[in-house]
Amino acid sequence: MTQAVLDIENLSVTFRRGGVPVRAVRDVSLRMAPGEVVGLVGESGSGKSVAMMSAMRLLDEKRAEIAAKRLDVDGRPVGGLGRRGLEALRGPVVSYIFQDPATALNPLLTVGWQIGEGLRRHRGLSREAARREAVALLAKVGVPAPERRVRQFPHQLSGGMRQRVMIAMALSLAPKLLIADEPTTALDVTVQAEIVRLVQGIQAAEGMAMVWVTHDLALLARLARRIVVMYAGRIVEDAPADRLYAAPAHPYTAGLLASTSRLDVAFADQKPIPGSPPDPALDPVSCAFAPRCFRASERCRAERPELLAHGGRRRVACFHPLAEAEP
Amino acid sequence: MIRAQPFLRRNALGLIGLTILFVAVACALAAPYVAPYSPTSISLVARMKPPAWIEGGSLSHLLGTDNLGRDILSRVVHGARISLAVGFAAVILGALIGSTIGILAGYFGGWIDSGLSFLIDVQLSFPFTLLAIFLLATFGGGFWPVVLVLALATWVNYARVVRGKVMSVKGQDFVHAAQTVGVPTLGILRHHILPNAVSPIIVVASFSMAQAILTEAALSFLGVGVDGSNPSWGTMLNDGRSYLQSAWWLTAMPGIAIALTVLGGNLCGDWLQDRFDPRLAR
Amino acid sequence: MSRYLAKRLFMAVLVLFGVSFATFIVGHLTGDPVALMAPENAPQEAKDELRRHLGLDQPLLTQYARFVGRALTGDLGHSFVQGTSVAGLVAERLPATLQLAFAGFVLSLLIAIPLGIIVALKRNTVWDFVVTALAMVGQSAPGFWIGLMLIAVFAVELRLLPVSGYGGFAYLVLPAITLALQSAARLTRLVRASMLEVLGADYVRTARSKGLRERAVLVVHTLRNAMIPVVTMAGLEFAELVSGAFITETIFAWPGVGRLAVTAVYQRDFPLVQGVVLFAAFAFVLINLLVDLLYVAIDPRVKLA
Amino acid sequence: MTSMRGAWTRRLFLFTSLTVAAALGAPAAGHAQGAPPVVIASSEDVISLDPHLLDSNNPTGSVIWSIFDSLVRRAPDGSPVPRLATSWERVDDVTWRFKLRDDVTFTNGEPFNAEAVKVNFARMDTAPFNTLQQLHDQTGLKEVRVVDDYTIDLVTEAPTVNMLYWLAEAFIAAPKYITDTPPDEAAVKPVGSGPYKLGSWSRGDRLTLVANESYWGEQPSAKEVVFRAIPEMSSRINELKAGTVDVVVGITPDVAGEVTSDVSDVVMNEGLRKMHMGISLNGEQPALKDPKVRQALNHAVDVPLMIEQLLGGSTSQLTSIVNPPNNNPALKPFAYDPEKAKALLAEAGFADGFPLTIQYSTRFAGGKEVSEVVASFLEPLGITSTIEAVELGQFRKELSAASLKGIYFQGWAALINPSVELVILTCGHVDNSSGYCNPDYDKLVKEASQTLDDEKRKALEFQAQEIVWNDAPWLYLWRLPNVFGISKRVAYDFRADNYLEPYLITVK
Repeated sequence: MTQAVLDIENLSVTFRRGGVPVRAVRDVSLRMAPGEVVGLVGESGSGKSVAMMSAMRLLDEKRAEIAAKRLDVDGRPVGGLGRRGLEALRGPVVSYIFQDPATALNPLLTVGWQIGEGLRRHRGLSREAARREAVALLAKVGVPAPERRVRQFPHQLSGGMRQRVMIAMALSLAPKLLIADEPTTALDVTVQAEIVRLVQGIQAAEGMAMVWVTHDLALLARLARRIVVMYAGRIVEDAPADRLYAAPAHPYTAGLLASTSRLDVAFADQKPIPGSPPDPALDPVSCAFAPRCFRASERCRAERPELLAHGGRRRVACFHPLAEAEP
Repeated sequence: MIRAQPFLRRNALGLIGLTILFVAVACALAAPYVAPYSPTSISLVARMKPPAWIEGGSLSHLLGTDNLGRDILSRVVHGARISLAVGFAAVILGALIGSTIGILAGYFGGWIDSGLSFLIDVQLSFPFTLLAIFLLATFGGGFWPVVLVLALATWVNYARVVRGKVMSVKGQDFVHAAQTVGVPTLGILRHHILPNAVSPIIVVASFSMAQAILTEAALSFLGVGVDGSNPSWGTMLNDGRSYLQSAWWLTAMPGIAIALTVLGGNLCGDWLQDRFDPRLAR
Repeated sequence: MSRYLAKRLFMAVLVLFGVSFATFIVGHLTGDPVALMAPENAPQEAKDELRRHLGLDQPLLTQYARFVGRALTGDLGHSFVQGTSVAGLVAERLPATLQLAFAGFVLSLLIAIPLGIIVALKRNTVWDFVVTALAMVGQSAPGFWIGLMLIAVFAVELRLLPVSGYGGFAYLVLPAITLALQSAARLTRLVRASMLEVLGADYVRTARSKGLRERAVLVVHTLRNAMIPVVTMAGLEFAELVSGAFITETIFAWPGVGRLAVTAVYQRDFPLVQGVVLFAAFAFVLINLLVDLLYVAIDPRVKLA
Repeated sequence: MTSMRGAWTRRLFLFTSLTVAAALGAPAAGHAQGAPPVVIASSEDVISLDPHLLDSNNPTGSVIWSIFDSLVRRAPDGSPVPRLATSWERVDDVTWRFKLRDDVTFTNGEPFNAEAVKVNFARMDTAPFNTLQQLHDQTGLKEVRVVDDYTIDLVTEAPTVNMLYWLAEAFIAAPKYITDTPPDEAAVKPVGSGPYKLGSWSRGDRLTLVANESYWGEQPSAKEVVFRAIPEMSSRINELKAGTVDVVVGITPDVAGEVTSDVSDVVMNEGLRKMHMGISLNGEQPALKDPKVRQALNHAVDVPLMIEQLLGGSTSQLTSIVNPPNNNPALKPFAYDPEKAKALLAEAGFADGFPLTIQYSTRFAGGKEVSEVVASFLEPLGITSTIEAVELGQFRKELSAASLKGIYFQGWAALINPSVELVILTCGHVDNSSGYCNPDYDKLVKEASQTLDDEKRKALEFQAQEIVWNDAPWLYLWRLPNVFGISKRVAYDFRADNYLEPYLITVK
């Protein structure tokens, strides 16, 4: 088996706030092969961003406690890396596209500077060379007049433009793994589609592995081959995209699909999932989804289902899966 | 998402501040019952007695006596009345003036806003201490003049914060809705705009309270403070300043009272600011 | 850019007019300078003649118009009490005031910025708690108390520094510290708060995600952004130091504009009071203009404003 | 002025170029070689060096007194001593003749002579100088006649006993210089003939005097004298203790104990200003019209205790409204006797007391304490006091209008001149702020001021003193004590009127 680009085993992230621990990510295990594209889905607060950020150790570790049996990126145990090691990892090996380009870009620096910074740090480029490279990258992500744009500041660009800058920044060092954290939620619908196409095209061309974090299942349909669903800090289902769409195994996934705006489903038929996600400060021994689940049994309320193989390439954490296991 | 400081500690500081202010207010209200002596009863033969724990002091005057033989504890307790009254009165008056101007400027905009903003600019360019001395030296000190001057100095803070808040609220849907269904302007101001401006006003008020007490002390130092039969802490501080080296307790006791109360006000201000709106400009 | 500046300048001039008018009115509606200037037993005719001599018998608006007209040529009139030109008196005191204000300001920045940054980086540690508490207390203690205490300890007990007066470096130390401590207390808290806000900003995380060195993250992506509110506040602090060091100047017998102003107020020396207030307002407006310019230099977003 | 402006613009330039080192390294005040200068610290700045704008005894008066000469010097006991005039006589009732020194030149080389006196006296009688210079008003001077170069006659409208007194404060500047120089410049560059000339003056900070080598009299012991303005009293005392100041003026008696140290001593003397609580006869409390009530007030307050406790025993009670040595020795202070006070009040029909407002201004230190203590003494009589601080300008206005509310802390007439001291309490006098009016008294005072025979005049004055003392328009307190600090390295005999004469300071 080839070396995994991302290998997480039993990752837990706990925030401490005024003495009450909040477990944002619980016991998450995920392994990604090079070049693989994974869609990570869940409601906000489900721990998907936190899990991805901990893979890069971007969380404020004064407040976040990270525990994992294994947390490897490209074969390097991230948990044991010192400051130097982390700096070497971030950028060339794994990079991150943040959700809101309006706040994720430094307002006081030109976009050229911000794109070129990583190149200068990791490739030792001169200021001038970095600028030229930034122009090329901007051109690659479809920014018109890149020569002029590199000298501009974030506030002089439109939202879509800024997100392209973020993407150019993330791509600048040709990472092996790209984490795109809801890169389109802050954008207009028309721009969203362009950005999705852009990232998709680049991924296809460069062949890096990619995690696309979103709460929008529909969006992932044409992006990801594999979809991982998280709920209340845990992975509840992990399945190939075609099979998940065709026959969701976990009731929550089914609920998500039903509530998703799909062009082929009439508005009236879209059903929101009743209830709301549990308080992350609580640590139930039961299935966290049980209170909202129409299939929940006594067992669900007394015991927590493990994430287990459910047929060949599928994992589900449910005592009463909807879809039968396939070979 | 995640707060900058642990929840408990933030509240702890606020609670400390509230406790200090509460004790000060309680002292002020219950002064005649708390104070062992009258704050003005003079005994020329018992002058400059040090606090009880210093050699020469006695338990009958816990914090010692002043240059006219008056009991300092009693004076500090009674002083809370004047100092806090100055603080509260200045805060209320300043808040009234400032909020009104802020609301008018923010809500109506246009030339009213320009005019009032200009007034704010002029006021801000005035060296405040000089203005205060100037007014008080010309019209004479006393309780109300000092309150008036302090209010004059602080209204700008309210006006600026309230104006900003009102401008942001004004654009929101429920205000438009109220306007379209014909709610009169005064009603909109009272029921929709004012409630939203309350939290910034309270934050500014607690900082202003602290500032007012401190400024009153400074004005007393310059000889233009509140001066009457009953002492304010600032007056006591000023009266005792010639004895700084021979009888430090004359200034230390009111000084500590001022510092603590101001600390209380500032802690509350910080706390409220965190709670209401972390980004609210000071 | 030039339009922005022109607008600011226009506002500044307008504000100065407002200030001068307000001072003028307040000053003239109250009290009779002649009653204070003449000795207790001067005869009435002499007082009337003095009033005429000083132009105080003219209508208010005439007096104001004359004042503005002269002020535009740099002539702020003559001090009633000292008999010499107000501009000259203010100019004479200006070096001492600027020297003290500048020393206090630099000292305050030297304390507040590093301390605020360190405390922000070490937040929620003992250091943070101690420094924040000290700053709180520093902000709560009356300034003259601090000044008198410094004199008692360093000048009288230890005899390390002169008690008061104006002279070489040694004379500057205590008053500058007195001024700096209070302003530093306020600024430290502001720097800390601002640093914390910026450290939690998304773009700092972005910078880290690029694998930048921690020092680069701090220097390039944090400090400059955190300094924006500090610049405004520091500008106000400096203006306050220039125009508001009355108490410190009094305690330390520092021959600055602040003391000149206080004396002038007590003596009802209208032209001098007017001159000093105008000077202070001018300094304030000027410093704020400089702050605006500084903004343009550090914050590219301001150019659009 | 221009050179000064140049200096500050240069300094300003240093600042704007942001050279911190240059800004902090401003040069220390230079010292002459030899003995260090004698440093005198006062609370106030020197205001003006125009000899005719003298408005306070110290420090402005002390400096002008050092740079300029007058015809007559006022000795500490008030008696006249020759200065620029060598002798004087009365030619007739309204003419005084003065013989002048013929060996005096001003520091700019101009000679001193009768014409110089005439020029200076003429200048004093014009605005703005005539509000501060009282020679003409107080003496009725109407003509200055030059007899010859060194003889001059002063002619007054009516006979006056005050000529020599006021001449002591009529200073003579170089006549041509003072006439030709704009007042602005004359006020900063004085030219006189006194024992010192101006060295340098940095306003608000320090003024340096250096000995005038061509002075006609004896050379002073202190070759260089520095007047420093240090507004904060504790700072002045601290400087003295630190050895950086030699003479401190303006210390309140209650901290006198803090002045003594291994390098400094405290000197106290009884001043001349007669401190009292003025009793406003026409104020809001009609009870005060009754002399019995006013006497009761005087009996109710334990003045000796106040002097002992508040003033450290540094002064003594008033025994008359006229300063020694001209007081009527038969008069005795009202004894502290609360019972008698009560009885007097009852006699006047106020057995239950009345409300009273006590006012004070910032003019005299301790006004607040004194008011508070007096109030506490009046309380047992049923007199309930409200204490009010009044802003100085307002206070003075109300003094002139005799419109203060009840009783008020005030001090009058820091001088030794019975005629001036008595006239203050005549009907309608501008300084008669209690509104006291007794025609018998007025008659005696007027008669005395026109009586040239010393013995007869004294008898009339004694009579007047007795009347007013028992009518008690004041609650009599004490003579304002002067407290000075002096370093052990110099010696000086302080005057009661607060003038300092640096040329009489001896450096040990």
